Amino acid sequence: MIVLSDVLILAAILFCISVAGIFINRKNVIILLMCIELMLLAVNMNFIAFSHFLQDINGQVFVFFILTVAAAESAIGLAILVVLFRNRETINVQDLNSMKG
Amino acid sequence: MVELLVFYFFGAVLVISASMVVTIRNPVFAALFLVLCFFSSAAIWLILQAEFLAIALVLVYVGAVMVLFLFVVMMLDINIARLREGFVKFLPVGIIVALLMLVAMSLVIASGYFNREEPAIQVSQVAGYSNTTQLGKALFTEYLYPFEVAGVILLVAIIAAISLTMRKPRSNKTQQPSLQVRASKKERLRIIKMKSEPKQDAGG
Amino acid sequence: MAQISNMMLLLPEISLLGFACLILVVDTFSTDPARRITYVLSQLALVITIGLVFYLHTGATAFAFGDVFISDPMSSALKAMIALYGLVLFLYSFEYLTKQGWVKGEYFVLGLFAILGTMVLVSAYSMITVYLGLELLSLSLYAMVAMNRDSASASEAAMKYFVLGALASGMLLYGISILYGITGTFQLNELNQQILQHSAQTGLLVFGMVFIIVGIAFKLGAVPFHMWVPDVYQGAPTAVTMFVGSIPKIAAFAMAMRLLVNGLEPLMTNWQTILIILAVLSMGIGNITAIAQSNIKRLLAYSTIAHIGFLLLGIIAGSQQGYAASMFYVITYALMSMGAFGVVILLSRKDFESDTLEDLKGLSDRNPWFAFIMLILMFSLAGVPPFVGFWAKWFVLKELVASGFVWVAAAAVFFAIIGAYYYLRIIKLMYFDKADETPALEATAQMQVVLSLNGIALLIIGLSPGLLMDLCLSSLL
Amino acid sequence: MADNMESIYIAIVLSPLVGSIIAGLFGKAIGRSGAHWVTIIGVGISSILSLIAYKHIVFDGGDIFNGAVYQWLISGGISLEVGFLVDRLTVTMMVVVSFVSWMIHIYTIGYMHDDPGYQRFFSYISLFTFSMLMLVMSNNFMQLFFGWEAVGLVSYLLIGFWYKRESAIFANLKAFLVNRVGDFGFILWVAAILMAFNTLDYWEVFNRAPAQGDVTISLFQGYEWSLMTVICISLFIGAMGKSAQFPLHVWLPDSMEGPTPISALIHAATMVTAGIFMVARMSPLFELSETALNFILVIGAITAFFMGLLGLVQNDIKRVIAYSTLSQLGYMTVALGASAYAAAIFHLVTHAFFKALLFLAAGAVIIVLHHEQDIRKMGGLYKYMPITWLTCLIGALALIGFPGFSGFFSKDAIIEAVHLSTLPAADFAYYAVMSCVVITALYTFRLFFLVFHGKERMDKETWSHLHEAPAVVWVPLSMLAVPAFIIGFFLVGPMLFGDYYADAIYVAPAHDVLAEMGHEYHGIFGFILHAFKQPPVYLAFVGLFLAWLFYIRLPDLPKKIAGLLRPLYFVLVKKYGMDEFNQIVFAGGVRRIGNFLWDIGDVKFIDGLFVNGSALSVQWFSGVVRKLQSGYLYHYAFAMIFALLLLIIFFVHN
Amino acid sequence: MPIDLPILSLLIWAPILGGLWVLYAGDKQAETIKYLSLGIALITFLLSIFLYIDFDSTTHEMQFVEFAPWIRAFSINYHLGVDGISVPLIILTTFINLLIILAGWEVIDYRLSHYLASFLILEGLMNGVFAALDAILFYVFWEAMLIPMFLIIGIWGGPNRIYATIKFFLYTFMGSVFMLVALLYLYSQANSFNILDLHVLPLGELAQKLIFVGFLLAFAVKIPMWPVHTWLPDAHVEAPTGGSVILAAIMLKMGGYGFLRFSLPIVPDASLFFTDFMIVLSLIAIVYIGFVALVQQDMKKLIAYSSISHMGFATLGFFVGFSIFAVTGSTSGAEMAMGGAIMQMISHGFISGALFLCVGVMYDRIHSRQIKDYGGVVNTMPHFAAFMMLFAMANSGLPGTSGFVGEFLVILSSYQASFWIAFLAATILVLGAAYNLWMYKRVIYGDVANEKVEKLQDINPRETVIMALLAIAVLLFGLWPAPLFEIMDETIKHLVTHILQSKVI
Repeated sequence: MIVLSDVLILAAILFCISVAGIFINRKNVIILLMCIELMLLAVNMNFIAFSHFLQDINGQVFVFFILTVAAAESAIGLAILVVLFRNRETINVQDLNSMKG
Repeated sequence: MVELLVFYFFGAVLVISASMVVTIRNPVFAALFLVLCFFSSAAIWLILQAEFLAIALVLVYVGAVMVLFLFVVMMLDINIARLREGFVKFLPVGIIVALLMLVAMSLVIASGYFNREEPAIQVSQVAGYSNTTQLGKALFTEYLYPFEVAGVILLVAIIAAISLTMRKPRSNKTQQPSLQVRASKKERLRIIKMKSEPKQDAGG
Repeated sequence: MAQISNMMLLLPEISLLGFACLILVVDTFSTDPARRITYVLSQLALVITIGLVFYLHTGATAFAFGDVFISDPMSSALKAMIALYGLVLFLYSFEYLTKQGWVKGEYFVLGLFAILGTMVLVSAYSMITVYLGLELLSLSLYAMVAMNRDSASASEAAMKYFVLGALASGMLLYGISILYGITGTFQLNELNQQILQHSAQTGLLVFGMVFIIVGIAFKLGAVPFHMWVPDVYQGAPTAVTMFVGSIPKIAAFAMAMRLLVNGLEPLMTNWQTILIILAVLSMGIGNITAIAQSNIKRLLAYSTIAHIGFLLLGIIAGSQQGYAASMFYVITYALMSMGAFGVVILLSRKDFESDTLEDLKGLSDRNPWFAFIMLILMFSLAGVPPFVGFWAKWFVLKELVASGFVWVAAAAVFFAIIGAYYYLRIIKLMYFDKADETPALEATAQMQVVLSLNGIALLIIGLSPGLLMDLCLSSLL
Repeated sequence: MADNMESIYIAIVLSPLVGSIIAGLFGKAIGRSGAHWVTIIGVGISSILSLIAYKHIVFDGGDIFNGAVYQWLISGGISLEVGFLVDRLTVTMMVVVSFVSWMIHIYTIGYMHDDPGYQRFFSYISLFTFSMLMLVMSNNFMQLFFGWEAVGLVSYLLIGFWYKRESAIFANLKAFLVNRVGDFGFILWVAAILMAFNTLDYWEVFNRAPAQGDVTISLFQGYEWSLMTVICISLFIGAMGKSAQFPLHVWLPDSMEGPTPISALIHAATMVTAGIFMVARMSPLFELSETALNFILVIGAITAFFMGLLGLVQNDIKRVIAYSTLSQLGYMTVALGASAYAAAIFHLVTHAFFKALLFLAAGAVIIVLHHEQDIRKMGGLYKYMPITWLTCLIGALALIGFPGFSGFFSKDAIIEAVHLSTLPAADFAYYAVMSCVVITALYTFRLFFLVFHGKERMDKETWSHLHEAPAVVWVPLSMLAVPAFIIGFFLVGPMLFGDYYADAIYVAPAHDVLAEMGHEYHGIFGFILHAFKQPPVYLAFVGLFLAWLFYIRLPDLPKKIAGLLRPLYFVLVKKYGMDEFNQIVFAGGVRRIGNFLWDIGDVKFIDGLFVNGSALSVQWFSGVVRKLQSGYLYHYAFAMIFALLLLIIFFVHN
Repeated sequence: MPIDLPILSLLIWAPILGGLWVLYAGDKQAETIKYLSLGIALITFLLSIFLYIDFDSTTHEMQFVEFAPWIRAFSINYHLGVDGISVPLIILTTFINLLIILAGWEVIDYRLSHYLASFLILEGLMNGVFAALDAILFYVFWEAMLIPMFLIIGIWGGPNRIYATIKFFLYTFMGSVFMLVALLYLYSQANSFNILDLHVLPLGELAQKLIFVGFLLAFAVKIPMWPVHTWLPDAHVEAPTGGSVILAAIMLKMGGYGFLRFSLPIVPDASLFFTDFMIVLSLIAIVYIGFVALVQQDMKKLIAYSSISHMGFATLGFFVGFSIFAVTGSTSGAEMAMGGAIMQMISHGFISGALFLCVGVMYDRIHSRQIKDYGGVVNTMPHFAAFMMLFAMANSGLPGTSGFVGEFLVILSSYQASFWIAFLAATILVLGAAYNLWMYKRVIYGDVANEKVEKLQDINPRETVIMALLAIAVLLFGLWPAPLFEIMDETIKHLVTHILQSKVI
């Protein structure tokens, strides 16, 4: 039998990987966008686990919304990425420091 | 027991592929590993009896979102060689913080309260239970309002994506609906009045 | 479920959505490069929204859609304010976009959607609606920041905003999931009840709450979740910066109120401590860093961070009056912030943002009246009476002291002193320095009128703050 | 009559003031003659009314007046008033002050004839008369302090009258500041009075004083002082400043930078004697503290002797007289210390006349010699200025105490009184004043001989134009010469041994040396004869003889003696180094402290370290914090995550 | 004057609205706005005289009370009223402002309307401070005052004006925000911002001490006390003449007024607790600053430092009363000290204002404030020299001038507390004379120092009028301070009785 905390820890691992990905990655903005997807996946995992263990459909409803939003988010993220690339000819994260201080 | 094994298997795949997403340098491979992540997650979700969402994940994400990602990756001509420089330098700090984070989170999560097994009586055991139906019912009754809002969010995404990326055509011609709609009869058809030529003398 | 009465409660949102869609269509078919119709329709949408809010305002609390939507005095008041500020924002923005020569219909459409998102958030009574409202707002804003497609800094800012925003909302979601895991509900009222029953799991609850606070703090721009603020403020087109700096702050306040007060009230002592740390850090870092800035927008960004610290103080007070104080703060702060950016817009010219401090030099010689307006704005931001900024600070401090956090109040006023310095520096530039060059200010009549009204409003509300205070108090009592 | 008298008293005080204001504010409008007429009339009214008052009180035995003119303020239930106490002591002083002042007004017409600040000068001296009258007529300590400072102010203005002269404006600043040191003691004394008696009215204080005799005050932890001693010593410090007692005497010689009439009026006749008057007025208090009386004796004796010595080596005609004044003030102080208040006042009166006379005579000489003040450049003037010579001789004889002259009576009385005093310091004082008699005679006649006799040492030009001083100058001289000569005859009996002062002066029976002397007093000639049985007269003759020897008979001798006693001579010429000492230690020290406090305390420490330091550290910190905002997305994300981690650690795992 | 005329409101709003009018009229009609401002200032001054005439000096109760709700939710009211302490200060304010308008007559040519408006608005706000009976109303006036002053120094000031004005603003702002916290704490205890309610509010000992510290920061900076005085020399030096005059003559008095209105009556036990501390600070101000003033090379700085030193007397007078009472057990000495301190404030208003005007007169002609640039001014400006002599003497506390009265009473009464307090306080007799007269000697006396001095013109009729008015005030209050004390007496009595009673819970 699966124990709830197992799933939660799996989600936590996923969460941490994605979070680490955001600040480890210093080169490619696309990877950042993927990390965000990964993070949402981790959260979704949580919700589904809880939904299952609580026997409550509401958690899955939330996941449904998160999926929707995540799709919209990645669309906008990629759009911004495209604009960025057009303006600067790079998507290197290290180059994105024209504003600081 | 099988469930558990399957869970661990897919869990392992999930973790490994997620790590690959984060660490691999080639964004195309990263995207592919992300797809793998989604697949294995979907499998786990199935175990957790979220059938609809598992399918949706595969369809929406793998089918649409990841394609979009790949499309963008391909579209942008990125110098991959440059992207590989100086990555390892920051890795240790990142890993340490991530691990600390993981420990901090796990300590809480694994503490007593969540350390429980699946409930003995499950609604899915009721005959005629359909995850999709349940979800649909909830969505269209209790969560109608959020559902509409989610719709608006998608609309915003569309507007945003279009307005950000759509450029004035440089070489190719596109339609301009505003001009098309406004086109009046006058503009389409020009009736030129011509002086009728003098009738030639028949039989001249 | 969706009874007529439910729909009635939603009328403002529905009408706004309808108008947004209408405008989207109208804009597509409009040939006017000045987008005047789009602009006028957007303003009309907001006016009608305000009207509807007033029309529906009963002073009673009502729920709709299975209690995921709430209409209470606070939401009505905030919605009215949001729509009103939207009017002003669009006016300034229209001026700016016209000056810069890239008026776009999408700006107004997205702006309306952002306002809609704010309204959803304000009326949210379930974590789901909170999340969706937040995302509707955020996504619109991300797009708006990047809207000037030819600006490298705008797209950079948008990227930073987007990534960090997504990260924050991921954290928020994680927190929501934990809370859900414990209580099994998203509905805030039930959440509140459930927490009381699960008092044994306080550790876990706090764990979830910490994530939620991060989400709120990010939206507010509280230290250390503030790092996007300066870059976005600086990089975004001024009109968008102004947008980001005003209405979303109200939304973030509402979000904090809904989640922390309506939902997590039993954990008050826990979140108070966290918020104290965030508030003190915000006031400290915000004010101190602002001193070193040379870009007005960036300076105002740090000033925003500092003000957010103050705003949090009212919530920290943990009393109805304290929340009212925060509400007062956010409403007046948004007004001041709009005015300040209005002056930046006033100074800007075609292809020239005019956003360094140097550009303010000798403003009082160039245009005494608007220098005076800016003076009011700066003193108001610094919290000097008789301007409204003083009352905002006064109100939160008063409630803070009333709740016994005298030392936090002392720290707050200490940072206010540091903060006063950079506002004074702006006044110094305008009044005590001579301009290097004196191009005439270009501004339409309506811009001048609205900016003047904006400035004078600070003085008038400052002289008679009782009305607005009563409004805030009655919204929360 | 009493009501009338009050109006008269007010008129006495106000008429010089009115004259002063008119001359001061409307000087230009009324012109030079207008200025001197208005002030002379003002002071004249004042002196005639003073004489009337004198007659009323002393001869007609009229009521002593003690009443308020108006309420100055009331605070804490204590009413401070401006009012007059006119009794025999007061009225004597009033006559002296107004009369001498009047003479000097007249004299000034001649002396200041060509000065551009003519009106101003008259305004000042009238103002001085007003202030001095306020001082002597006061019936309370607040007003006394007012007069006290007001005369200081006018003195300051007058010493610096020729404001273009660096030495003059240095001297007036010095005079004011040294006086202020005295006033410092004075005000503490007034405060102590108020604390002890809860009133500032003379009579009430005097009435309550005996009851306070045993009260003590703790100034340092564990040391109890008699309150009366503290009061009296701080009071005497005030008197020291005004009456130029050692070590606060340094301003008086310098004050000679002022015009000569001023030297006569203020720095000889009136203001400098204010301290003496004041102590006499406060006799009921001083009688309660033997410590204070001893202190006074010592200070007076030191002043009398050492300042007299300095007179020997001065070459400036006015400075010689100034040191003589110091020395004579020392005599008066000694008399006070010996509780011979009446003798002190008596000497004060005689001194006022003869010293004013001497100054005015010196002034006459100075005018005639075209503002030459160095006695080495004079000589043989008796031929040209007989009247001046005669009046000056009278003054000189009075000063050295030549039997029969006014100074003789008063000085002899003082020496006798000190001799009889039983206080521990009396012996020291006695020998000091005794030896001073020789010195006095020596320097007086050194001056007299050098100026009027011997060879004419002035330059040819001046020599050829020598003549007698004008009438406005010699008339006042003669009018002062008369009292300087004869006043002793009239006053010695009643003032020293009679009931002249009635209740105005109180002497404790144990100290009453004059009463003791009174037992042996049998008329004026008895007094003179008695004097010949005592050393002072002979000592005066010795001094006179020595002067004749040194400056007429053997003019080279002084130089030789100076050569022989070079170190002593040097010390005297340097005036014991007091000026240098003050300049370096006080003026310099204060400036150094000031600079230190400002430079280190204010600029570097408070402003530099705290104010600007905190501003700079905020700015520095701002720079540091700015660096955190690196512009890199991953740093921002890292900050968020790290903060989250910390929050979790602190709030969940606490 | 009908009693129901809202005279205090008029005193506050007439100048403010007048100032706005002037601002609206603008620079173009220079002559008109000058006369307009003068008229407004004159009317205000006359109004304040009516205040004196109608004042009932037999009671300590607030008079001319005006009351209107302002912010109902927190019972903040537009509550005005005056007692014996505020009336003289209001009259001082209106009087000095009248002179300042005159003083700027020909001197200011840059943004004249702003200049005049700033001073008029400032005047109204200052009157507000002295008349407010609601703590928040007070605070609003108190802080709002900073704005015009900030601009006055910053726009019309000297070369280092920006440093000075920002320092001034931040320094005072720093002080007052802590006062705000203290007021808010008081509200949380009393549920009222009415100052008179706060006076009778019982408070715990620790609370009192903390509140005292909060108030102290505000008032000590304003008055200013050592060691938070360093803004003052800078601000005074850099401000235009009018600004220096206002700062010295009135702004500093607000610190003193604050002590009287807030610190002492609201937290008497804490005041008692801090008495020694306050006395020591006051004495340091008197002696230390006296020394510092002595070595100043800049005339304005010298006068500024002398102001600090003189204000030391005010604070000494406020607090020494506790010690006097402890020693003597009678309130008489404390009343006298308090009266002396207030008198010192009023008189210093005239004297320091006059001295700054004197420096201004010279500065207008030679454009230097350095002592070394002058010398022998009396030769070319005899009338001016005479006035300056009077004011310098008054500043060194010469009897017969108003400068004497306060110092005299404070020294007199503090002797009852301790000999050494009086001893140190009395050093001002020497130090004060030293720095004033030394400056006078170097600037006024002597032979003509340079050709600039040679070319000086004596004061014109306008300047003469200003100087003469001040001279009259200085002499009047020096020779006959009784009317002033008559007004204050009941109030002081009541205040002293009040503060000597413990209100610890």
